[in-house]
Amino acid sequence: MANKVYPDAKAALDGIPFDGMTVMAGGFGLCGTPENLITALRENGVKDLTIISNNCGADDRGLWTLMDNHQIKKMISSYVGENKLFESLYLSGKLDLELTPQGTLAERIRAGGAGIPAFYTRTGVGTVVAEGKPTEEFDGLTYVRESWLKADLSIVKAWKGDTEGNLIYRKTAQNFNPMIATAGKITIAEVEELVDVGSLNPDAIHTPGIYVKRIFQGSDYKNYIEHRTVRKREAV
Amino acid sequence: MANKVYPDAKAALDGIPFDGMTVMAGGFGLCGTPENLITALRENGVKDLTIISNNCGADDRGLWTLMDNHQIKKMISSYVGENKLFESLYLSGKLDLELTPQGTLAERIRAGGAGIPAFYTRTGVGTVVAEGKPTEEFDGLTYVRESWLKADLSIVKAWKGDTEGNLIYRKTAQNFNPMIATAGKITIAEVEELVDVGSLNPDAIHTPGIYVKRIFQGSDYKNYIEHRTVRKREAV
Amino acid sequence: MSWTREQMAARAARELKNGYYVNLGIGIPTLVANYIPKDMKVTLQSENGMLGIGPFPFEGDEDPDLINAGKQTITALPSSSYFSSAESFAMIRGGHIDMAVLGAMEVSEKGDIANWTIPGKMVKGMGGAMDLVAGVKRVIVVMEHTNKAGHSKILKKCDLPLTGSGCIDMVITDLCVFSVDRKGGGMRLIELAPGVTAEDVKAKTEAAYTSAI
Amino acid sequence: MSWTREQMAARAARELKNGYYVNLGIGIPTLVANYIPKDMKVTLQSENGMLGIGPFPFEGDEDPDLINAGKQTITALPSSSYFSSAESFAMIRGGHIDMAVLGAMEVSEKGDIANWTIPGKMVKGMGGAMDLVAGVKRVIVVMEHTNKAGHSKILKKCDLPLTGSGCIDMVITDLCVFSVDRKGGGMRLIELAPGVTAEDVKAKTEAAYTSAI
Repeated sequence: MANKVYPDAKAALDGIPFDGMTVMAGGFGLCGTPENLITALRENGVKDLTIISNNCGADDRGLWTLMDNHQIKKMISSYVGENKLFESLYLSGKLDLELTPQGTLAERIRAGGAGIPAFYTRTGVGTVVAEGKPTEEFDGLTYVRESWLKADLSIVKAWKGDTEGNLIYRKTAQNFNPMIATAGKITIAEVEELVDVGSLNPDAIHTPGIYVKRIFQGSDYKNYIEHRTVRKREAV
Repeated sequence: MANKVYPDAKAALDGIPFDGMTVMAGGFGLCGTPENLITALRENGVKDLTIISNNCGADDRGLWTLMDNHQIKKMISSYVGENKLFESLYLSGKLDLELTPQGTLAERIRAGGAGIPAFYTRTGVGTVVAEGKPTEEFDGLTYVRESWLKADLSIVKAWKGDTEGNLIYRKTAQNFNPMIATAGKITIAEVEELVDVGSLNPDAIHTPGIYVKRIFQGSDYKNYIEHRTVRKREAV
Repeated sequence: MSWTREQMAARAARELKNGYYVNLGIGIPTLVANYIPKDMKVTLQSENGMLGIGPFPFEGDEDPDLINAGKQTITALPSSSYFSSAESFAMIRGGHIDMAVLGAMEVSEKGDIANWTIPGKMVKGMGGAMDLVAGVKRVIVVMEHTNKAGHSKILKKCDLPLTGSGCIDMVITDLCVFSVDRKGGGMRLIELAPGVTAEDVKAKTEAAYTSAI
Repeated sequence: MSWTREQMAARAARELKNGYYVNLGIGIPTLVANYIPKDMKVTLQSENGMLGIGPFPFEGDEDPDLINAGKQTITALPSSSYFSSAESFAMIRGGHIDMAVLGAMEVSEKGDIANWTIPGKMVKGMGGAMDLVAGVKRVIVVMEHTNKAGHSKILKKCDLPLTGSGCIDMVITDLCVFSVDRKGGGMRLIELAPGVTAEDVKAKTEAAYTSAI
């Protein structure tokens, strides 16, 4: 029970997936996504998934591959643009979509992990986002109430992790991963490098091991770049 | 304007204190408290303060010295035990006290910094803490609504900080400091070591510089221990 | 005959399970750490912002930046991590801590607990106690069965202001162990200290309870 | 005559102040970074979790773990810090960002903005736009004055679904600059692009506004 380390994504998923489950996945676009776990979920074939993730991958990559394999019933996201498959499935009624502002999405997930069923925010007041939700004035301004998000399974990707499940993310690959790690009934982390306890700086751990039930060292990371933008060396 | 670095606590406080202001102070007991800034506030003599801090120092130390100097009108804290001066001032009606559970206090301060005027929690339901506050059921359980806390001035203590105001705390001296840094109209940080930008690991920064308006390297840290508890070497 | 403080702590330790994350209160609960079976992995949380509490430091090794929620100097373990109070209580409130062991002044047959104040007598504050009893998955109370005046601390209804309502799962006293069904199912006597009889418990307990003995 | 995209970006840059923390949207707003005065300290925030955006990387130096909110590869500065999306939007929602420069499809004389969806035509999502307009202290819109059909994008009331209501402070178009009193005080024409007349603006603007020219 106390051993959290698994050999790979397939082993780490063992016994967990069920049709109709809710899965949260870390990542911003294709940056910091749990690539190995997404591939394993595709191979597992689990169906009717509700996926909570800021985006839904990109052509041929990431969560897009689950959508392409007809495994996703509903997405809760802030941005699904530049994704033709998504658009065609959504417009033909084969895919449900709940759009939520990016900051509200991040906070709803944090709230799910932190035992906060609802909170108030200015974001979305006066827009379709606030329709049907309670609003209230505080200090003369109107705020809308948003509710927590939780999942049956959370999948995250970190840079380094230790055998206790302590995680450190790298640069902007951190994004939604820390909150998502807290909001799943079961959280599985894949890491680029699995290290022994004592290897990580305890002041610099982003996700304490308590949140991580299973961990494995991933392999064959593609780390795709969506918009390669550079300046020329001679320009300097 | 863009230079955040000040020579000492007195200079960093210049122009900020006013009678009746609300001040948030980091620290848990005497661990991780802004010692230099508390001393400078005492020397400044500013009166009728509302202080938001988990505790109120200890005999002769920390915020206790402001209380002893009759500068505090009200405390918002989770625990003020083992503090005879506090007890006598409170019982004689010379000091106001708003007790709030420690986790609710931490979250209310975070909410103040994060633009969240209110949130729901299970903590305190069915107790005096929930009296007079709205309650509501979510998923069959009752939750109480708590509101944000903000301050005119936040004072925090970090281990290392750079000239941009990026802060790193050490071990359990982190405690309330990161949230408090976000919830003041003006936040002043004192650090044990002030370093150049580029010296801190950008993945390990606890408080991004945006929250810190003024920073200085403190001096003469006492780092008091309240309960020195040890085991004997020969016991091993 | 009855259990000593050490024996009560040892009894509470028997509720631990491999892999548990646990928060121990001040007093007898702190002693529970001494009774964690050697082959069991239990991680202790300190609500001031740490997972993985180690033993007390050797003399001279005290670090003012490393204390527990009782403000005692402690040490870290290789697996330890530090975090803010907001993160610490997100962990507690969010139900991520498996078990808390706490002291109490009174408990009720409904699973209520009072352990933070005596009106008119004490100005201290609840610290993290209300968050712990509201958020932790399983709450074990360890306390003396009766107060100094000999009156039962296990009541039909608490007299003192509550720390939490319907939130405890077990009470371990010097005399016995009660399980509590916090969803309104009441208390059940499940174990007696050596030499203590069911009649002894009955005489010293105000609360109603069923018995499995 | 009117302002080019670059000139509009340069005009927006004149709203910057020393020490500002700023979020720049995609499109013309991104160009504002090129017009920050050399002697001014402005820190750029990226809502995916970074403070202190540097220039685009040299060819071959791209890091997949280092992107901006437009998913472009970027670089860091010595003063940079990284944090989670929850922390990033706490920063935005909590009013800690001094200024945001954003594009728009429509704005209204009440300070409303619509820039995230065209019903029946586009399934994209609002990303962080609703959070930015609701939370940032000062919101500057930079956009063409009219749409491709030549119709005013500065309206009495937005036709498209709103991104935020009463939340913008300035509109910079290819023709002119309006200040907006988001507390209900309406729009005021404060500047014309070279060669553009007040009558040109009048003819191409549906919204009511006062003029300071």
